[in-house]
Amino acid sequence: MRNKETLIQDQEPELSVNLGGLIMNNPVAVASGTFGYGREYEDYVDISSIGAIIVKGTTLTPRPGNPGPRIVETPAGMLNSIGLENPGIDVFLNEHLPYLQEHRCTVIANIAGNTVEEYAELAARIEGHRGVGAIELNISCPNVKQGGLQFGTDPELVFQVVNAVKKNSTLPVIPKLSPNVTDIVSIARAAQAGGADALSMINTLMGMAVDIKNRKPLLGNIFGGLSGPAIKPVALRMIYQVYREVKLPILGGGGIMNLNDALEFMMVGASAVSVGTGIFVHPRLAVDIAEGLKEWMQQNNISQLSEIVGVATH
Amino acid sequence: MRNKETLIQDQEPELSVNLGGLIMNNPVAVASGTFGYGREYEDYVDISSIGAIIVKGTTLTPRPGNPGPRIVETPAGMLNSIGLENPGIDVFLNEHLPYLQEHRCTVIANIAGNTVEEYAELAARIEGHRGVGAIELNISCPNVKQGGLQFGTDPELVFQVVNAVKKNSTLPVIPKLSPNVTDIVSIARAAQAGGADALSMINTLMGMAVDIKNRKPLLGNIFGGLSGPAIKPVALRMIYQVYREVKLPILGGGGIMNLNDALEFMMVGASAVSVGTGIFVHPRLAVDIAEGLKEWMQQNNISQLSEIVGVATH
Amino acid sequence: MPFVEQGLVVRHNQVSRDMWELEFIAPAIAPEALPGQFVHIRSALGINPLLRRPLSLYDVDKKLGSITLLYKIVGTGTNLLTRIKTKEYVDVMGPLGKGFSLPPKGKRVVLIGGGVGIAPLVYLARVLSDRGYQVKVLHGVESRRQLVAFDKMRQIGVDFMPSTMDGSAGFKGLVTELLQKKINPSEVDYIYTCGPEIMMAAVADYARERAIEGELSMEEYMACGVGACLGCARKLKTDDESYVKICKDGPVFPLGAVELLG
Amino acid sequence: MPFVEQGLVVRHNQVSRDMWELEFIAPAIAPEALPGQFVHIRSALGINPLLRRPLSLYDVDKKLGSITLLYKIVGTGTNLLTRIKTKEYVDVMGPLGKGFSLPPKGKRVVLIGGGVGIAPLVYLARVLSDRGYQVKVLHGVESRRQLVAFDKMRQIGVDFMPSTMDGSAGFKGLVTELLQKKINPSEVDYIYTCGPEIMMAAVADYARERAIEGELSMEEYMACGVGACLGCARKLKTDDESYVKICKDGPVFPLGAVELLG
Ligand SMILES: Cc1cc2nc3c(=O)[nH]c(=O)nc-3n(C[C@H](O)[C@H](O)[C@H](O)COP(=O)(O)OP(=O)(O)OC[C@H]3O[C@@H](n4cnc5c(N)ncnc54)[C@H](O)[C@@H]3O)c2cc1C
Ligand SMILES: Cc1cc2nc3c(=O)[nH]c(=O)nc-3n(C[C@H](O)[C@H](O)[C@H](O)COP(=O)(O)OP(=O)(O)OC[C@H]3O[C@@H](n4cnc5c(N)ncnc54)[C@H](O)[C@@H]3O)c2cc1C
Ligand SMILES: Cc1cc2nc3c(=O)[nH]c(=O)nc-3n(C[C@H](O)[C@H](O)[C@H](O)COP(=O)(O)O)c2cc1C
Ligand SMILES: Cc1cc2nc3c(=O)[nH]c(=O)nc-3n(C[C@H](O)[C@H](O)[C@H](O)COP(=O)(O)O)c2cc1C
Ligand code: FES
Ligand code: FES
Repeated sequence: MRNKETLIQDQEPELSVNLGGLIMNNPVAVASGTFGYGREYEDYVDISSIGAIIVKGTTLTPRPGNPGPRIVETPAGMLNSIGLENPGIDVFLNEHLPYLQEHRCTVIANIAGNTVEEYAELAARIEGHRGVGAIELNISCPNVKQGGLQFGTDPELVFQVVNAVKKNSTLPVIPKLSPNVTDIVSIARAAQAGGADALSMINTLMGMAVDIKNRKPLLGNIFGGLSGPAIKPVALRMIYQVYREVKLPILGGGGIMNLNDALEFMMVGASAVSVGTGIFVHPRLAVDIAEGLKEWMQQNNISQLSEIVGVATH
Repeated sequence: MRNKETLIQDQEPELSVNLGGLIMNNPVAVASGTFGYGREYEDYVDISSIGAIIVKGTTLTPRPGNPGPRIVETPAGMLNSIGLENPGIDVFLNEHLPYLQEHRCTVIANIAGNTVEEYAELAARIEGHRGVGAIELNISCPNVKQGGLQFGTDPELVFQVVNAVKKNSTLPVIPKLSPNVTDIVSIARAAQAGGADALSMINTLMGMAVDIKNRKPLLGNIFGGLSGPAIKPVALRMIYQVYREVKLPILGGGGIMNLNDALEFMMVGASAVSVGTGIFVHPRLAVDIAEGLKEWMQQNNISQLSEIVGVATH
Repeated sequence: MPFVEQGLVVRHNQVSRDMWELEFIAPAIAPEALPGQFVHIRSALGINPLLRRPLSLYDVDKKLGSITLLYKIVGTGTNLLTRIKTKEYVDVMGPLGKGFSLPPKGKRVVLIGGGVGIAPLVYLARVLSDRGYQVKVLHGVESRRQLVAFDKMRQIGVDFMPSTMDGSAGFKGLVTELLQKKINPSEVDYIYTCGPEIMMAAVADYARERAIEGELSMEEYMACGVGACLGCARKLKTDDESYVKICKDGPVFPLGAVELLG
Repeated sequence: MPFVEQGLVVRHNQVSRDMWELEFIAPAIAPEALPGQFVHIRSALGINPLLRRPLSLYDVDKKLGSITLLYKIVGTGTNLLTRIKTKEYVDVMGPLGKGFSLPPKGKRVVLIGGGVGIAPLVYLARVLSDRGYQVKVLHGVESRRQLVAFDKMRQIGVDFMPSTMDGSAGFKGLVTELLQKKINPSEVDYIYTCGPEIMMAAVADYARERAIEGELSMEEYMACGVGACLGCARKLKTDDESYVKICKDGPVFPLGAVELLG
């Protein structure tokens, strides 16, 4: 929607961002678990033009995932309980990464472990593999050693995981924070203390749905992660809180469906954004938002994204 | 929607419930802050037929509330930052309560304090006033003594507040749990230890929205409470978790818009439910759901609500 | 007494690039409806949008029992509203709020509308004119095509003075300039206004300086529409502690009573 | 190659109490579309419902470049879908999934549909019939009014055998009873089926006992429709660790390959 009265700048606005060391051509990434390994969407969009592809969460050994149903739609959102189905880190590195590298994609690996050691080991395996630009740490997994408590809900564990991964990696490390916590700022601080280069937020809210006809939980796994527009207000609030207290770049997401949503995230402090659930509706969403953002910057005489990042927090 | 093949029972199904000592004629209440003091909706519905009217949160002294905008719509939800505007406990007891008593309403008072002592004092003031059937404790308020930390996020404070109120009251005491916590079960346990007669859950999720045109938070108070269908999956999950661990009756709510939603809540363990945001759309929602529930029970040969409460948790 | 009813849509047409008129039969609400009051309507079934939308009574036909709304397309709700077809039903709650009060007999009144703010002034003009008041209506818009109330105002028989920013009809410039330049304040006893707050603030200043009384109609985000949620709060100018509720204490207030934005 | 395109609706009509046919022009998708594949469509703009809905290719007219869907009203999505009018556009993604395979030339095939499960079998019947296979179609419904594919099947020219629970047309009883009682298994070389899982399970048992090969078309809740989200998982019978994805590995599978519910 071009406004005729708007002055169009001569210079092209600068869309590229440095996210804690990872250079993205534009600030719109696709979220882990929603874009597979890229090739699933190759027919719909030039995947190399996406800001960054965060691939499906990867574990040390293959995981079959949870019994179904694994997804269900909820008001303005969806629940998923995929259960981290994935072929394991070796298959990712040997079979999926080469494809993404060939297509010159900016790739963020997403790793998940049951113990601090597993995270460290995953980072070590990735180290040296060309084609991975950064590591996102999914810390919303139950920690088997601590009896299933999620890593992402305990500042001390967050510190340990980030720290262990940093020791084994030369890549930018981006912990992905769980929103299911009382105090998101203390988690973000722990991540920073552990050496995080940027923060990714937010992962899904834990929720459930009931099949009233059969009088039982709808998901095979009972609980699932809530994503989509429903969680946007919570995501914005947490990013706002963290941006003001922690000086790390933020990759923000949770319910982004269009350019305006992306702008909301940037204005509360996200240097870059990710789209997840929105992809299922519009496979081209990431690049469409990036293009829309460029046009919006031109119309609003903004040459650098830094002019709007966090502007609503002052 | 009556199914012709269904056997209709001879006996009327029993809709009344005992919620920790409070007898409700039917299990559908209206949530605090969404139904004023009842009279605001007297033109639309016979307010005496509502399961329970939970009145607007009341403090010791009058509060003007927050600057506007105070509300904004979000995907399948809304944010509010009313800021507990209310005329104070004395005006409630002397001006609003008599009206509700005259109309033979089942009334639950909702109280909020800045300190444990304020909660205790509020309960003492209510004590002996006929017409109040139970006390709901809004523990999502910042605790001024502890530097603004919310009562509802700290098990120790929850215990103290509930305990102090119980000492000053002969009424059923129903703490209303905040969902903005890592571990809802530990909060529920603390409430139980403090002597709670039932639990109300959930209050709103903390969120925000951005006015991208003016590049600032949309609400005058920046943050607000997210309510409506968007939060239903989170509410269901928390009730499910608490129902399995804590043996107290639960007043469940968060996004209920129709009978099916109410059934979902009962099946994960709510003995009674509350409708809040839904009232704004359908002023008669509470009684409509209660009537629908009766019909549904007849169609499904259910004579007691206990047959479905928690059925999806086994 | 207000009601929730299903209004049968008898007319629904676009009247300018971004404005529509919606007329529906509301046998319970229409007989009670006063100028300045509003209805709270569902622009679509389902949960998107979730809340009702407040819209002023643009016109009321008490014989037919119909209510007409004039609305501007702004976002999701008003966009979806355009989809409702004649013979379908629209879920309406009303009449809500406190309407305009009528000045003592014989007073000469001026109605000043900005853009879609003309909506509540048409029904008001009709009632004032029916009761024999001398009524002048000033309507400020961008361009003549937005003078959507022209026919109604002519039919009612009031003195209608448009202003357009592009000069395509009537006075060229702001409606407040029209007021200042073309209206003799000594012939004005009472002012009603509705429009952007910056415009209403200028009208209020004009009236205060000339000691003319009047009323304005305000807007604020609303959830319940009946004073229950305390969402639509605004500060009074006289009292810096408490808030009025636009839906219940208003939407009509004395000029200068409420703090305006901008 | 699959596409996302805006399909111009050329026909949209109710064909039974709860079933509708929707035909739209899809110049990119239609030429590629194979029997058994599906499209992923948005039943309304906005975020309610949020996700696309998977619907089988009921019929494809390659000359016209049109696709016809047959859908049953189930919940929000299919309810809202009925609102789309001719000359409007529908947002479609497809063709998706692996369709039916064709058996060796000369094989006698039987298609067994239950309820709206007839949808993918019409386009399949058309293609099989075009290629000269001898095709029998069994369709089980509650009552004759639900035999919505009757005209199409006659036009295609296949042997159509209905079964109704109330006996209002054809065989009285379940379609699996019709299969058992009226079909000579020695005249059946290949079976295709789509319908409730309990019905497909019975068909699969029937085929296994008689060593007849065949395929079925499955349904599962879907988000992406392209194998990216791993949401539409089902267990294989042969392998108790890993899951297939209905959207990408299916929706068509060999009879007996996948675990069925009920
Ligand atoms: C008493 C009253 C009378 C009104 N009368 C009219 C009228 O006659 N004609 C007309 O065109 N408009 C009128 N408005 C404004 C109208 O309510 C909004 O334009 C409309 O709600 C926008 O809804 P939306 O979904 O299209 O916009 P969105 O921006 O998508 O709405 C998002 C939210 O903001 C609220 N909102 C947005 N703008 C306004 C606003 N200006 N006032 C109040 N809430 C707003 C919506 O109700 C909704 O809750 C009136 C408002 C009030 C309070
Ligand atoms: C490959 C495939 C082909 C299909 N072909 C047809 C067809 O040709 N005609 C037809 O009428 N139906 C078909 N279905 C089923 C159809 O997708 C569902 O009936 C429809 O999605 C229901 O949407 P709703 O919003 O009306 O229902 P709701 O119950 O409100 O939907 C809620 C959620 O559940 C999902 N859902 C509900 N039922 C089903 C189901 N049976 N299968 C998959 N997801 C479901 C919806 O997609 C949505 O995400 C097919 C399903 C699949 C997977
Ligand atoms: C189907 C699905 C699978 C997901 N898998 C992962 C995953 O493997 N690792 C991870 O860190 N996040 C995962 N997520 C979370 C998303 O990456 C994202 O953080 C979340 O969905 C919120 O963003 P959205 O609302 O834009 O979808 C998954 C989300 C969905 C919907
Ligand atoms: C406008 C508004 C005001 C509210 N005020 C209060 C309050 O004063 N005290 C309280 O305990 N909860 C308050 N709530 C929370 C509701 O009682 C309810 O717990 C919440 O809205 C979730 O339910 P819902 O989704 O059905 O609205 C308020 C909610 C809204 C929307
Ligand atoms: S909108 Fe609820 S008090 Fe005015
Ligand atoms: S629907 Fe996403 S993998 Fe099948």
